[in-house]
Amino acid sequence: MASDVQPKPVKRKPIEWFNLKGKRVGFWAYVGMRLSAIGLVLYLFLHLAVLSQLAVGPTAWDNFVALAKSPIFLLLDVILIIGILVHGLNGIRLSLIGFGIGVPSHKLMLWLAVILTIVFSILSALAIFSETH
Amino acid sequence: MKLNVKIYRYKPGTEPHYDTFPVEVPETANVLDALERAWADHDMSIMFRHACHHASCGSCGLLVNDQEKLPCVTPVTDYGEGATLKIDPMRNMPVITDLAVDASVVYQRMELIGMPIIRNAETIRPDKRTILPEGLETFGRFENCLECGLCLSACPVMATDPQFLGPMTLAAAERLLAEPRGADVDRVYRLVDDEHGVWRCHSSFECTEACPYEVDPGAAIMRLKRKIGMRKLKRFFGGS
Amino acid sequence: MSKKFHVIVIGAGSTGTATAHDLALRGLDVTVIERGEIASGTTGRNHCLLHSGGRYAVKDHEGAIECIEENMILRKIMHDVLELNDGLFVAVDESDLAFKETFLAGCEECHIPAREVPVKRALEIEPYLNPKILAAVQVPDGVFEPYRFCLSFLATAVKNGAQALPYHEVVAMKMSGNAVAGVRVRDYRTGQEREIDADLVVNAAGPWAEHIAAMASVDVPVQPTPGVMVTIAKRLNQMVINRLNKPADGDIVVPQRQTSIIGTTSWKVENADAIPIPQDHIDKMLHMGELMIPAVRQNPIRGVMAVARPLISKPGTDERDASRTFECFDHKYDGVENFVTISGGKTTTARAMAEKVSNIVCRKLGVEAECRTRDVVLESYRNYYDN
Amino acid sequence: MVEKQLTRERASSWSWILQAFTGIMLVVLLGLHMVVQHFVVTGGLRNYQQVVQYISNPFLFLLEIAFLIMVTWHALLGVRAIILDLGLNPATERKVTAFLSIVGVVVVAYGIWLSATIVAQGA
Repeated sequence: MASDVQPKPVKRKPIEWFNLKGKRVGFWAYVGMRLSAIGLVLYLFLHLAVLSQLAVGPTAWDNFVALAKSPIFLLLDVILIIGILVHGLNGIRLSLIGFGIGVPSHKLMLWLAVILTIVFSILSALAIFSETH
Repeated sequence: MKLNVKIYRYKPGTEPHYDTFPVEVPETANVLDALERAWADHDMSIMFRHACHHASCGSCGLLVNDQEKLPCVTPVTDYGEGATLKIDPMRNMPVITDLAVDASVVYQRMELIGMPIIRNAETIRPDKRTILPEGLETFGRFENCLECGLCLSACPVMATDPQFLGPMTLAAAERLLAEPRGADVDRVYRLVDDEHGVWRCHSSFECTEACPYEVDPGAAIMRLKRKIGMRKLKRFFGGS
Repeated sequence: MSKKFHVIVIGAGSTGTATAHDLALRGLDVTVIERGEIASGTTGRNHCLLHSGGRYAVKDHEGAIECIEENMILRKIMHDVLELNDGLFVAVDESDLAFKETFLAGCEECHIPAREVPVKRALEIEPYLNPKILAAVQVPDGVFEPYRFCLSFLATAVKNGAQALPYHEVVAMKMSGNAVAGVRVRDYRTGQEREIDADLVVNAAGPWAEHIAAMASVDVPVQPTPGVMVTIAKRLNQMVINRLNKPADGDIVVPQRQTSIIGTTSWKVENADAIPIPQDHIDKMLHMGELMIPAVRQNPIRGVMAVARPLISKPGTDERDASRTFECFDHKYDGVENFVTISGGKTTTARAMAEKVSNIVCRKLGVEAECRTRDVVLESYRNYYDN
Repeated sequence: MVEKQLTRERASSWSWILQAFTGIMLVVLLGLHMVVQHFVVTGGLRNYQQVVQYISNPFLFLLEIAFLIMVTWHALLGVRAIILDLGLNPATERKVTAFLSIVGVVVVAYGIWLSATIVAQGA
C-alpha cells in the first residue's frame, strides 16, 4: 500500500482497560477484580502503617482502637470485607478455570460468586454493626 | 425494514465524525447489506472492508453499537425496525479510513504461530466414523478461525498491551498443539508461555463473546494455561 | 530489457490479482488499483467452487478442459487455501439418471477423471445425501477461500515488486491522442485525485468492466448476471454435491468450513452495485438444495449473498447460455491503443485468464517473457501484509 | 516483529501459577487470621495487652508471618501484572520487577521486626 498516507495509529491509554463501551459480564468481573485488587493493596499498606502504632506503645494503640470503633470505620470495615469477598470468590473462580476446571460454566460460577458476595456482605455487615452494641 | 446507519467517518489528517443514513433492507438482510445500501444509495466514498458476505473471509469485522460483530452474519432483525446502528471500526488496530482498519497484525500473529488454515474435518456421520471416497486420505476443511481480528478488538488487555499475543493467536497455538500437523511443538510452547503470551490473559472472555465462529478463544486459552501449567509442574517435580 | 514498462491493472479480484502476479513474474512494473478491499466485488462473494469441469463437460468442452487443467495447476501452486475433498454429481430423478451416460462420456472427452460411486457407498460417505438418489459420480472438485485466493496471488505479485492500491477508484482514463497513457484515480483515504501514468492499462473490473471501458470511449459487452447463494449454518457435506444434469438454478451445494452453501440462480441487472436479493430466489435455493440434501431445511440460514458475474453477452442468448469462458479484448481494434480488457471466466480459471491477457500485454509492449505461473508456488496469503 | 517475539528473553511463567497458589493459600490464611484474632483471645483483639498476648503465641506468630509473606507476594505480583498490562519494554519491566521485589522484602522485614518488637515489649 502506498505509504504517503499513514493510518490513524492506535492510542493506548493506560486506563483503556477501564473502557466499558459495549462490554459484557466477563469484563465486569475483570474490572471488579482489578478495582478490588487496587483497593486491597492500598488497604494492606495502610494496615501495616497503622500497626506501627503497636511499636509506639499501649496508649497509642488503645487510642486507635477507640477510633476504629466509630461508625465510619465500621463502614470502611464492611467495604473491606466486600472487597475481599469480590476478590477472593472471583479469584477462586479464575484459578479453577485457569486450570481448565469448569470453563464452560464460567458465567454460572460468576453469578454464584456474586450471590455469595452479596449474602456474606450482608451477614458480615450485620455482625459488625451488632457487635458494638 | 427501515433502519438508520450511523457510520464513523475518518480521513487522515481530519477529525473523525459520524454520518447517518436512512436505509431500507429486507428482513432477511444482514448488517453488511444495510451498510452496502448506505454506500450504494447515499455515499460511495464510505470505505469498509468486505469480501465473502458469508463468514469465510473474515475481512468485514467492525463494531455495531460498540460491540464486535461480523456484519455479514449479523441479522438486522437483531436491532429491530427503525433502529439506529452505530458503526465503528475495530478497536486496537490503526484506522486507514472510515471503517477500514489495517489488520496486518492479524496475519502477522497467525504466521508467527504457523497454524495452517487447513485441518482435518470432523466426521459428519452419526456413528462418528469417517468413510472416505476413493483417492482421498482424509477430509480436510478450513479452520474455524476466520482471522477476522474481532477478538483482538474486544480484548481489554490488547487495549493496553500491544505485545500481548492476543486471543486469536493463543487459540491458534492451542489448536496447533492439539493437531500439530508437523509443527515444532516446543517452539509454540516457547512462544505462548510468556509474560505477554498466555499469562497476560485476565479471563474476561470478551474474545469468546466477540468470536463469530465457535473458536471460543477464552476456553482455548484456559486449556492452554492448563497444558502449560501441567507441563511446568511435571518438569519441576522431576518428570519429563 | 532496456525499459521497465509500467502496467496498471484495474480491479483486485481473482483476474486482476492473477494478472498482476503473471506480469510481475515477467519482470514488468505493475500497479493494481481497487476501489475497496481486495476481492470486495464478484470474486469475494464467490461460490468457492474449484471446478473440476464436470459442470461444463457436456455443453462446453472448451470451458471444461480449461477448468480441469487449471484445477490441477492450482493444486500445485496454491497450498493453503484449498479444501480438496472431491465432488459428487448425484442423480435425483429419472431425467438425471438418463443424463449420466452423456455426462460420463463428456468427462472422458474433456479428460476429467470421473468415476461412478455405488449409491450405497455414496450414502455412507455423505450421510446427509437424499437417500433416494439414483446414481453418483465422483469428480475432482474442490473448494477455495476467495479472499485468500486473491491475497495469495497479490502477495506473490507484491513480493515480485508489484504495488497494490486498495481504496483507490479509477475515475477517468488519461488519454494521449487515441492511446491510453494512464489513469486518474481518487484516493478514498484522502478524497483527493491524482494521475498515474502507465504504458498500458488492463481492465479487469469484472461486471464493472463496461463502465471502465466507457472511460476510454470503447464498449465491452459485459452483462452483469447476479446469482443468489444461501449459506446453511451447518456443514452437511464433505464433498461438493452437484446435481447430475444440465446447469440449472440450485444445482450445487458447496461445503466450506462449518457451513454448506447452496447455489445458484441467474438473472440480469443493469447496476452491479448492491444487488437486492429476491426472496423467491432464496426459496428456490432451499427447495433445490433440499432435493439433494434434505437437511438444508432443518438447519438455520447463516447468510444470503448475491453478486454479479461478468458474463460476456451475446445478443439474443439466455443468461445460462451466455459463455462462461473468458475473453480478452485488445482495444486497438476499437481504435484505442495501450488498453486491454479481460472479462468473463471463473475464479478457477483466473490463472489461465491472466496468462492469456499477459501474453497480449507483453506482445503489445514488445516484451519477450515466458509465462511462469504454472510452476511458481504462490506465497501464503498471510504474507500479503508482510511487505 | 516475528523475530523479536522469538528471541525475546524468556520471562518466567511461574507468576501466574504462584498467583493462583498464593491466592488459594490466602483464602485459607485470611480465614484463620480473622477467626483466630476473634476467638483465640476471648472477645477478640480489643486492647494492646490482648495483641501482645496473641502474638506471643509461637504458633500464631508463625501463622501471621506466613500470612504476611503470602499477602505481600500476592499483592505485589498483582501490582506487577497491572503494570505489565501496559506493554512496557523489557528493560522497564525488569526494573519494575526489581523495584517490587525490594518493596516485598522491606515489607516482610518490617512485619517481622514489628511482631518481634511487640513480643519483646510484652516479655
